[in-house]
Amino acid sequence: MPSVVSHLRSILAPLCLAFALMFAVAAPAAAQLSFKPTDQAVHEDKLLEALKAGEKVTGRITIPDRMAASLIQPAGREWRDFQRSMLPWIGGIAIIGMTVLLAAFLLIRGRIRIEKGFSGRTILRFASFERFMHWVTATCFIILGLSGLNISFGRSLLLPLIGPEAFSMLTHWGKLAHNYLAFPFMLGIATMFAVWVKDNIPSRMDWNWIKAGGGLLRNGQHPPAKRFNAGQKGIFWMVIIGGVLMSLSGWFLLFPYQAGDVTSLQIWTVVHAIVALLFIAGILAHIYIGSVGMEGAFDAMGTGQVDVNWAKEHHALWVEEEQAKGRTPAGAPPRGMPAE
Amino acid sequence: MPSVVSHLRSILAPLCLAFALMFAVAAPAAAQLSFKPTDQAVHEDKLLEALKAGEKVTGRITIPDRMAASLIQPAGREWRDFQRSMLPWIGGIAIIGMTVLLAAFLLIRGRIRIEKGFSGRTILRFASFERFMHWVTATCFIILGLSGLNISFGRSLLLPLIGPEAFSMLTHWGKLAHNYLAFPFMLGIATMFAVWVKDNIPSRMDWNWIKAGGGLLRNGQHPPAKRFNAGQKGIFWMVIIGGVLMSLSGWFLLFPYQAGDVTSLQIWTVVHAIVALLFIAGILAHIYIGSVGMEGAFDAMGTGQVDVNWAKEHHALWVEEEQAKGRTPAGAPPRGMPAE
Amino acid sequence: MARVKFLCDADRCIECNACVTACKNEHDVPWGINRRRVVTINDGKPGERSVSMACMHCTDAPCAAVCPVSCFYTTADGVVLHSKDLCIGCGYCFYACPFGAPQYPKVGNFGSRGKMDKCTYCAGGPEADSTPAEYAKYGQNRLAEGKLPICAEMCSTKSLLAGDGAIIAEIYKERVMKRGYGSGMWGWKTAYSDSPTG
Amino acid sequence: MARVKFLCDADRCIECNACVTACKNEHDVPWGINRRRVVTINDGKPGERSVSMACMHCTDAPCAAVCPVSCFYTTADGVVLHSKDLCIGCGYCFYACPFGAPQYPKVGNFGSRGKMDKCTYCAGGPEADSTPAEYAKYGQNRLAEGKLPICAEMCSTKSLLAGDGAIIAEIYKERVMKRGYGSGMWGWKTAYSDSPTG
Repeated sequence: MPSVVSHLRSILAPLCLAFALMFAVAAPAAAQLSFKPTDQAVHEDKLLEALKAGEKVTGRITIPDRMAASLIQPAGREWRDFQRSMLPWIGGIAIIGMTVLLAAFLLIRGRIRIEKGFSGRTILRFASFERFMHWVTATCFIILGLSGLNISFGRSLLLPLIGPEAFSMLTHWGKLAHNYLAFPFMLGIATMFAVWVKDNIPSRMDWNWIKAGGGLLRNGQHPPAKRFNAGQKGIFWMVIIGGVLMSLSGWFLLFPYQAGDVTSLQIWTVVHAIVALLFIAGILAHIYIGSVGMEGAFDAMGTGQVDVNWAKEHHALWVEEEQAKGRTPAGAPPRGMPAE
Repeated sequence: MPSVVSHLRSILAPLCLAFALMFAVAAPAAAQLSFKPTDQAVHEDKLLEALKAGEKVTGRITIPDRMAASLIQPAGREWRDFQRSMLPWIGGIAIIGMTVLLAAFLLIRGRIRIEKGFSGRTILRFASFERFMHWVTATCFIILGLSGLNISFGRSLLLPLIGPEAFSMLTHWGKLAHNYLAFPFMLGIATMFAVWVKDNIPSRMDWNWIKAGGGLLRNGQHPPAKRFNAGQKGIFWMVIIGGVLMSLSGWFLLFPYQAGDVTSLQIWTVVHAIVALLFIAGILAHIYIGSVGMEGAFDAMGTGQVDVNWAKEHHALWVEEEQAKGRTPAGAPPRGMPAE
Repeated sequence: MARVKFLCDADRCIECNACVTACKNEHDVPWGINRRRVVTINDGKPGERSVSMACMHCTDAPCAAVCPVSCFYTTADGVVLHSKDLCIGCGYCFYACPFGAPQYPKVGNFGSRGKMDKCTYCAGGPEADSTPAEYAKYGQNRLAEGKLPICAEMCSTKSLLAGDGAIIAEIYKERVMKRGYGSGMWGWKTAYSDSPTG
Repeated sequence: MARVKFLCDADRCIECNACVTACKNEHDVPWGINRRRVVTINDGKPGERSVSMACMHCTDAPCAAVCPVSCFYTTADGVVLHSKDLCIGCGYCFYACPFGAPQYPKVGNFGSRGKMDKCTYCAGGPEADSTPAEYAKYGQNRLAEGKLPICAEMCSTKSLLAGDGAIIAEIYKERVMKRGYGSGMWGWKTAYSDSPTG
């Protein structure tokens, strides 16, 4: 028996070796024969699932347009959702919300009067260049704002009223205006910054002004302020920061694909749209307070001359400074006032 | 030592088996891996060399036009050579050769006269239906012949004279005439056969007529003949056989691809062209003898009435037969003869 | 005709670019615009696949959803077309399109890119069928002549299929069954929100 | 441009018939006429080869030699064209052509087949270049636009080559050198009486 076992072993050992060799040799051939593309298949579903947010399925392309190498960009759907679902909410809340807020404010607080009434004497608050700068920028802003709102909401609000041809032509001209007025607007923002930044550095005084509610909430309270009070400084910095963000994001939309591919354009349009809506809401408040909301305020950007009483109530320290410089109020004839 | 050998054998035997098995398994895989298309490559040159005359390199095609399955047909080149090289020689020899022959005959033998001169009395040789049949067929033949010659030689002879547009239009109308006149021509051939075959059965008498040279070579010799002598019988059978060959070959050209593919069309055009040229040459001789070549002969197909002297000289037995039937020569007024 | 679709079977595409050439030729598409393109992923690596991609004529098309001037419309066959007369070239459709289909003749100078151009499924545009005006703006209208898009008609491996969505999906499913694998109907789920092969 | 030719590398042809489709589409070739076709020899057997064949634009073209009205002419590029105004539809060119290139719109009725039609190497006809009259009779004149024949441009495997005869022969020779075999430049010797690969 042992001999049989030994014999069997002596047979089996080389057999096993031979078989091992056989498989070693035949394996690549067999692999070749049984090659299943499925083993190495690229499944679209898996590829898409593996993508991180904002990523694209990208490959190689033989045409010069490198962006065409992006095969599928699922982010397009999120951008679409932002445009069609989120943006109307943001726009609605920001613009309609601000309008309601201002209407309520007007209703409750009423117009903020000059407590002591018009003195009839005025003092120069904004030089002609400053006013020019303001109104150029403001005009640009209004056209940019309206044409921008038209791009986002005109399809729902205006298109049904005037029909596709008229609406398309209007939007086309609006787009051109938007593109070209962007440049004077950017120039205006830069000039405003240069001219007014020195008067808009925040200080401790601003904190007191804010704590006192800026004198807006109650009559007869006028926290002291230099040339610009904290509220105006807020508007200034909103305009500067908002303007820079709009300029930056707009620049990349004006010159597409300079900063990247479609993903960056998607991001910049989102930034542009959100900042724009907040900006517009803020400027609505600015327009309100500078016109309907406060007696005597419009003159500052209208004629440039504000009533001395208005100036003393809102910018007591600035009037003192001006007088110290020898810039006395002009002896203008008494202004025609309401019999109050 | 024997134990070692035995041991070695016991190792080697299964090893060999294993290796054999390995090769058996791996062989197809290896064949797959080392597949060289060149081993089984189809070489165009070899394919073309292996072709027999008239064969084509043919495969499978997925469009409905089955003839398109022929990939290369080298026979086209031979057909071209026939058209451009051989056909002008055949045509030249047949037609110019026959014309020269007839001119020489006229020069040497002169016009064959009625020895006894015009009798002034005539006998009906061809009834009006026979003459109608003859002339319809003859007219068709002339137009068919001319338009056919134009297809083969017009390009060289006529095109340089009248320019491509006029020549193309002429050839186009010629082709239409050729196609449509084929039918009355075929009808004419068939009718001629039906009407005249009984008088054209060859007999021993024809042999004597031929031995005597038909009386054409020397004056005063007139071997007896019934209605048609051997010469006329020859013309008859040439017309019948030629007509059938022309009709058959022409039919396949009129309705291409009914009888086969391009190869059969090549053959039929060659048959059509060669038979046509010989036919034309033969008919030239027929025209000669029936007009310029023999005094009194044209009347047979012209008025149908031949002079009795002409009839007796050329168709002595037929005149006797006619008189036996009681068909006496018409007492026509003496014919205006030259003063000979 | 039912709802027409495109289907690219990437397991068959040999990246010959004949679809690209055929499309450019059929519609006289100007330099720089490619209504169709072939993208190769994993180039030179295991699992390399090429996909011919153009406008997929999506159900509930994103381009139509975001267009500020609403210049898109969907035909009875499910083909997504647009009016170049209305288009203002703003680029929004390109941002929203998952497949990069919209193309513009110009890039740059103050965002004026010219009228958007994209695959029409060889179905022209809003102009009267097969008129020179339609050809000049949108190319051949093969659908009006009863023909399918030239890209798919010419595909040498029939990797790219065009026609009734139900039929071409059926063809693809049969292929997958027969060969035992399939890398997916590229873009199908994204475009049509369904996936017949699961 | 030098002498242009066609070259079909049968070792590459996958019988996709895109060349056939492209040609029919480019020139609006009517039903029943195929200016180009793909023939498969040894179908399903070892040594199967497919060859895309059309007019080879022969040197000393047989069609031109046998035409009864001499309606053929050869352009400066070596393209063999014909005038449909002069053609009488006799069929002689078809009998002589080694490649079965000439096609006729009709077959039968008393041999009136209509004007012959064949591959123009996408070079139109005797009419003024790229005119509607030329298009109606002969199809697109791509050569006049600086483009090569659409069949070869669209060939997915670049089996069918068109262009300067010297250059495409060189390409073929390089291929044969590289892959180590070649079944021949189909029809080349018959058409051009030379054979660069010996």
